[in-house]
Parts: sequence; structure tokens; C-alpha cells
Amino acid sequence: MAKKTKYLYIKKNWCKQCMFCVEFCPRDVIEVGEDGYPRIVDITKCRECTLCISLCPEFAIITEPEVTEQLEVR
Amino acid sequence: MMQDIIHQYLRPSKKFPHVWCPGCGDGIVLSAIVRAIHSLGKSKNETVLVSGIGCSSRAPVYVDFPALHGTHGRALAFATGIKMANPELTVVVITGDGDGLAIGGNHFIHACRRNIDITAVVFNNSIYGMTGGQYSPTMKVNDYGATAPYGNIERPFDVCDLASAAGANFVARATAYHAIMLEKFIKMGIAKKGLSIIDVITPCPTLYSFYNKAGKNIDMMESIRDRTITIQKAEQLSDAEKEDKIVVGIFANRDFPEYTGIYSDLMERAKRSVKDEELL
Amino acid sequence: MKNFYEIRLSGSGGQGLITMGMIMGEAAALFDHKYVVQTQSYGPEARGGACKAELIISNSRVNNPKPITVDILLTLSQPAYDKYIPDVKPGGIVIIDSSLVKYKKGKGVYPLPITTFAEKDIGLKVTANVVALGIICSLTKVVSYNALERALLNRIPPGTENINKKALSFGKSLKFKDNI
Amino acid sequence: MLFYKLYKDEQGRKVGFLQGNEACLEAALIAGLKFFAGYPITPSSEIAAVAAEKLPMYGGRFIQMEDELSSMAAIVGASMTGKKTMTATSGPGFSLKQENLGYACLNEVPCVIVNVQRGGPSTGLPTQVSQGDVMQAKWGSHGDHPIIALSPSSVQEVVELTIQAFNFAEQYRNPVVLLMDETVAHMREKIVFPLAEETEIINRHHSEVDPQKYKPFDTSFGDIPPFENFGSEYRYFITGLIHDEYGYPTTKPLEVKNLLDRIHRKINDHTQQLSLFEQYQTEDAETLIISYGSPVRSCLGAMEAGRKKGMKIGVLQLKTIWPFNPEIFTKLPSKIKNIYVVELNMGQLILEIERVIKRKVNIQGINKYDGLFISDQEILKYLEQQQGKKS
Repeated sequence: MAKKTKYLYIKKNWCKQCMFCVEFCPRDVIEVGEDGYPRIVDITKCRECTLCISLCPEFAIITEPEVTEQLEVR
Repeated sequence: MMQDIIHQYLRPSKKFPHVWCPGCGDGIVLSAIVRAIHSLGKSKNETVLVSGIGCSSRAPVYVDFPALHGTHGRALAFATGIKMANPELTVVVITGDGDGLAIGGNHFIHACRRNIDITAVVFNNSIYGMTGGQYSPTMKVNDYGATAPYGNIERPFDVCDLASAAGANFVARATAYHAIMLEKFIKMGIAKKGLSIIDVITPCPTLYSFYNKAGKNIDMMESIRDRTITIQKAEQLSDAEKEDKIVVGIFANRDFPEYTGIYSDLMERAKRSVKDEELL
Repeated sequence: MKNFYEIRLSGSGGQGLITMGMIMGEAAALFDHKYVVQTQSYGPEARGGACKAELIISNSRVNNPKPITVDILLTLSQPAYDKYIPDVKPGGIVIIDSSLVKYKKGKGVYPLPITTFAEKDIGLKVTANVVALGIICSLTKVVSYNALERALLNRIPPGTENINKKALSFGKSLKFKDNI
Repeated sequence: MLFYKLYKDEQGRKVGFLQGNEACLEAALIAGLKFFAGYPITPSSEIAAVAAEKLPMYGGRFIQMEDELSSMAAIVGASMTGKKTMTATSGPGFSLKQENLGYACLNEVPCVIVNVQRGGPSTGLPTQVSQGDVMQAKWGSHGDHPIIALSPSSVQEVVELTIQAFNFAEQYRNPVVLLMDETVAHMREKIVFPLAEETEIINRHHSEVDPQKYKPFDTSFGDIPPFENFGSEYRYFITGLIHDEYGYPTTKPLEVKNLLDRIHRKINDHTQQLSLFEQYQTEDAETLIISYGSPVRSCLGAMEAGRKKGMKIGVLQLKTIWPFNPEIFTKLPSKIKNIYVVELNMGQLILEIERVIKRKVNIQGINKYDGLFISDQEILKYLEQQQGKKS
């Protein structure tokens, strides 16, 4: 099975800027952006440990482009 | 491969973001519950979420299961009716420390005693969030709250000790920070026949933090992380050393007979006696 | 034969009065096809010294369910006798267990050592209530013997049919003279 | 352990010599009861005892909960799975049930709550008769909520109205209170249970909409939305918060008002169908006695005795207490000059009667609240005294 391209997306209109993802990502994939929301620094460093997803209280971290598309309309 | 499991379960007709404060652990616990249900392959139609009143009890409105947001403290009582009336259903109760152990304390111990096949997840943040930060039955002595301005003088319940003593088959504690462990315990709890209690230590970065100067949400999360020890580690510590610690792990995992199963056997016996009841 | 009877069965808790009331009521209502209402003491009263079961047996619809004064009074205990004797209507019938109760003689007063009969003649003290049923049946005719026996046999524990039948027919066979 | 036997009559109907409490549960089984949750309380305890013995024989389930609050919660939960459910209690327990009774009213969850009234307030007179909970049945839970309440006067009526209570609950998607009283609950009478073909049993109205489009409080089907079971393919959320058609919490004023209007309208617009009552000799009556529950028996006795003395007495028995039907009273024969309302309380339903009767007529309460049943002689004596005063 072909490995999927890594993908991480933060849905800003759901995010409440708790910054758990930034703080607890073991590989510093996410940082605080200039707009005050988390942003992805370097997706290649991500090991897909899923900690950011587990720790996101807002369900605002999305890992599949199709899901992003579905949710963006909401 | 990462999976957007929670997104498969959000109610399509419900608006987001949800009601909880930034940095509240409740969303973390809810997504752990959903992943646990998902990993057990339970059908959405046949998994019922039941909650009481309070911050945590708002959880079921967001996820696409049949769900009942009940009255304050009564989640386990509603859930008992649902499970008894249809034992085929998987019933998960979402409750808080105030909801589940103060106003619902009686239902809590009796659900444990009956050992009915329900999994209750206690979102335990030691405070009443929705009503403005009053002390709860799990607040530590000397912590502060809106109704404990001189420090709390009441000793807290240990949710796990209480549930174990009252007879629940599966009792475990995790924290919102240890979300993977939490998911594992919830999964074990749902899979277990009988009553399962999962006590989840979760931060209230708004009111608990305000009254106790516990810092921002990340400070609270780090504090939970740093104070957490395992049961094995706790056994080596003195009571004084354990004072401030959060002991996580499985406190009870046993196989007392489960209530609806016993009742089904009773029904078989009763049906056999119908012939005695024939009309004269 | 009157067409309206108010009856009180009284004694202390545990003497089987409530069971008697139910048997008599069922017999009159279901098998004699009368209008019947039966009530009884509840709670601490039912477990105490003056417990009662009451019946109204009538040929037409019964309105008041609870008798105030009675045509027939059975008393199996002293406290019950003392408490309920004033409620007997003029011309009413009083049946007294003379082995347990000190009573005042009078017209319509039938003292019989019911418990002693049950112990000696039937051989089982707890059948006193059934003996009493037999007495009420033959003395007052308020309920038919066949109906009473049928209702009785449907209620008692299996294996006790013979002794209960014996007790009922013994009560019925007694000869009475009222005590003036 | 059952204290009654059931026999079969020539037509094959079940007959027996039963208490009101026992008859209530037997009738509930006929109506389709499948789940009972209760907590011990005098004078309703026999209902739970019979439920514990009989329900499992017929595929139902019984549970004795830890308190009255949870019993009420459990029957609401069980009803959500599509089962017909019931609980039974008395005054003090009825007070505790109010919380989740209100929940059931708001969420339109069918269920039957039996309240065997005893003397109050507080622990009151546990083994004695009263009708003190009439207003509580209507107003006991906080907030405006719709309720249906029925009150039987004989054991046979207990059977009739218990079945009716389940039918109303399912038909109108609303809790129904069966207001019994200690007298009718504890007295034994001959009962004939109807055959299945003689009994109309109403079951829950289900929807035929696509599960994706189902809304638990959908108004497009009229005032009574179809109700689906938890565990079916219909997934939805219910809450004790004021909700929109999906069941989601709302504070939008229009949605709030529409919901409250609708849940009241669904009952009030059907007052005529819900209103059960009997009139006895009212055609030529100059004096009308109005009552409900067990005192109706004494009223009939007083009527018969009074008529023998030439008094033109009629009796109006209300079997449905709530919703209160004003039309019965506005259409009373014009010959009626005096109305007496007999209640075993300090005067509760009389307030409603006084409110709706506009024409000039003498309305008085005959009230007894000493724990004892009111006799026909007492009522007649009172009527005679009143007549004496006037002449």
C-alpha cells in the first residue's frame, strides 16, 4: 500500500487557541502563528503519534484532506 | 496512519465550536470516548450516551449517537432504565464530579452495587464549572472555590476507592493529559460486562484556576502530567508523599455477575412459573 | 336474610384475619355473586394488637367501602374486643374467641373457644381463623359454605387442603346458643 | 407472593377479587406494560410487588431503584427504548418524582405515574386516605408543563383508567398521572378484566421519514411528533433544556415560545377527547354533587338516600382531572341551583370549578381531611343542613 502524503490541518474557526498541540507535540511540528493560531511548521518532522489529535479539545486538527473539505462548509 | 475518527462521529446538524472554555479537558475526554467506542466496532445506533447536568454533561450533544442529556445527578438512573429495558444497547454515561458524586452520589453507589453493564466516565475537575466555581465532592482540602473562600474544609471522595468498595467490576483512573491511556481504559470499561467507572482528572483552566491561581491551561495540563504516578509507584510512597499525586491505573478488574444478565435468568425462571399462574 | 351486611373481623396481627377477609370476600363476590367490598388495617396497625379486616356484602352496589358500625363482629383478641364492641349495631352478632377474650354476656353474643378448638380438635392452632370462618358461615349465612370452601382451597398452601377443610367443616358443625 | 387468584368467567374473561393496587398492575399488563421501576412507599407498595412477580413472567422487567428520583428517571430512560413504562408512588415520593416528571413532559416521553394519595403534607398519614395531590399533579414540577391526570373511584375503574392512562400517554406523547387514593388502592372488589378484543390498545406513533431527516420534535406532522426508539436507526439527542426541533438546546425566543405553545396545545386542543366523566341523574337535578376518586361512591350513596327523601340530587363524577374541561360546567342543566364539590382535601379542584362557572349558582366545598373516608351520611347530612338554612 502506497504511503499517503502526510497532512495536518488546523481548522481555525473551531480552534480556541489552547495551544495544547503546540506545547505537547514531541517533535515541534506545530508552533504559534502570527495570527495567534497554531500553524504547521514542518510536516515532514511529524511521526504521526496522534498526540495532538488526542489532546485537541476542539476536534480542530484534521489529518485527511477530504475531511477538511467536508468540515470547512460547517 | 492517522485517522480523523472523531469527525466521523460529530453530529451533522450541530454547530461548532462547542460550548467548553479554551483549554478545558472535556473535549479531550469526549474524543477519547468516541475513539474507544469506534475501536470496539460498536454501532452508532446501538450505543447510547447518557449524561446529567454540568459542563461535562454537554458532551453527548456533539456526537452522533442516540443520547439523553438528563437532569442533574440522574444520568446513571436514566441509563439504568435504558439498559434494563434494552440490554442489547451499549450504554455510556458521561458525568462530572458534582453531577455524579454529589447530587448523583446515591445513584453512583447503587449502580456500582447492582453492577449493571454501563460504563460511566467521570469528568473530574474538582469544581462546579457551570454554576460558577463552587467546591465539589472531589475537591482537595484547602483548595479554593466560590463557596470555599477560606479553603475547602471537606475531605474529598476518592472516586476509584468508592466505586471499588461499592462493587463495580472495572474501576480505573486516567487524566485528560494521558489521553491514550484514557482511551485504553474506556475501551476496557465498555468491553467489560458489569459497571465500569473511569475517573478522569481533567483541568478547569477557567474557574478552578481562577480560585486556586493554578495558571493557564498549559500550566494546569503540565501540573496534571507532572503529578501523575502509577499505582505501582504509589504503593512505594507514604501518605504524605502521595498527598498531591494523581494515581492512575486500573483499581479493580473483576467479574462479579452483571445485573441485566442475572435478570434475564430470573425472567426465564419466571416464565416457567407462568403455568402455576393459569386461570382457575 | 338481610340484603346488606357490614362485617368486621378483628384480632391481633398474625391471626390470619386479613386472609379470612379476602377468602370471605372472594367467596361472596365471585361464587355467591354478591356485591362485596373488603378493606383491612395497614402498616403498624396491621402488625399490632387490634387489627381488622372489614367486609360489606350486599345485593346491590356498595357505596361506602368502610363500615363504621357493623352487623357482625368477630373478635379474636382482647384489645380488638375492647376497641370494636361499641361499633356493633343493635341486633348485631358478636362472635368471640372465649379462650382469649374476657367478654360481657348479652343477646347476640356468641362466645366460643375458637383457638382451643383449633388446637385440640383440629390439632393446629393456626387454623383458628378457618374455624371462625365456618362459624360465621353457619351462624350468619352471609356467605354460602360451598363458595367459602372453594375460595379457601384456592388460597391455602398446597398440602394443607385436608386440615383446612376439616377446620372449616368443624366450625360449621358447631351448635350455638347466644349468651344472654 | 401474590395475594389474589384470577379465575375465568363463562365468556373467558379474567375475573378476581382484587385490591385497586393489584388491579392497577394487572390492567397495566393488558395495556402492554414492559418496564416498571419503583421505590417502596405506602400505600402504593402492592403495585410494585405485583410488578416484580408478574412482569418477568410476560417478558417485562422490574427494578427497585434506590429512590423515587431514580425510579422516575429509569422509566423515562426505558420509555426511550420504545417500551411502555410505569412507576407507582404516594405523596412524598410523588414530590421527589416531580423533577424527572417535568423532564418527561418537556421531552414528551410517554409514561404512567401512579400516585396513591395519602394524607399530607410531608410524611403525613401514610396509611390513610386523602386527595391532597390534585394540584400537585398539575403544578408539582417547576415551569409550565402539560399533564394528563385520571382518577378512579372503584377497582373496576382502576382497570379502565389504567389502560386509558397508557393509551393517552402513547397517543399524546405525554406522561399520565393516575391519581388513585388509599381507599380505592386498598379495597378489594370483584373485577372483570376485558378480553383482548374488547380492549383498544394504542401504541406509539412511529415516523416513516428517512432516519437522516428525522427530528424528535418535528412540527411538520402536527402537534404530536412521531417518536422513535433509542437503538433504532433513528439517532437523536434529547435534553431537559428548552430545545429546537432537533432536540438541541436553544434560547431563541421564538423557538422557546413555539415549543411551549405546542406541548400545551397538543393536550389542550384535545381536552374533549381526554375528558372522561359520568353524570348520574343530573337531568332534573337542583343540587349537583361534583367529585372524583373514591368519594364519588359516597356521593352516589348520598344521592340515592337524598332522592328517597325527595331531594333532587345529581352527581357529576370527573374521571379526568387534568386537563380540566370547562365545557362540562358551562353546559350544566340550568335547574341546578346548588353545587357541592366533595374532596378529601381542603378544597383544590373547587378552585377550578369556581373559575369556570360564570352563572349565579351557589358553589360550596364539602371537605374532609382528617385521614378518614367521607361517608354518604356525612354528605347527606351536610346537604340537609344547607337546605334547612335556606328554607
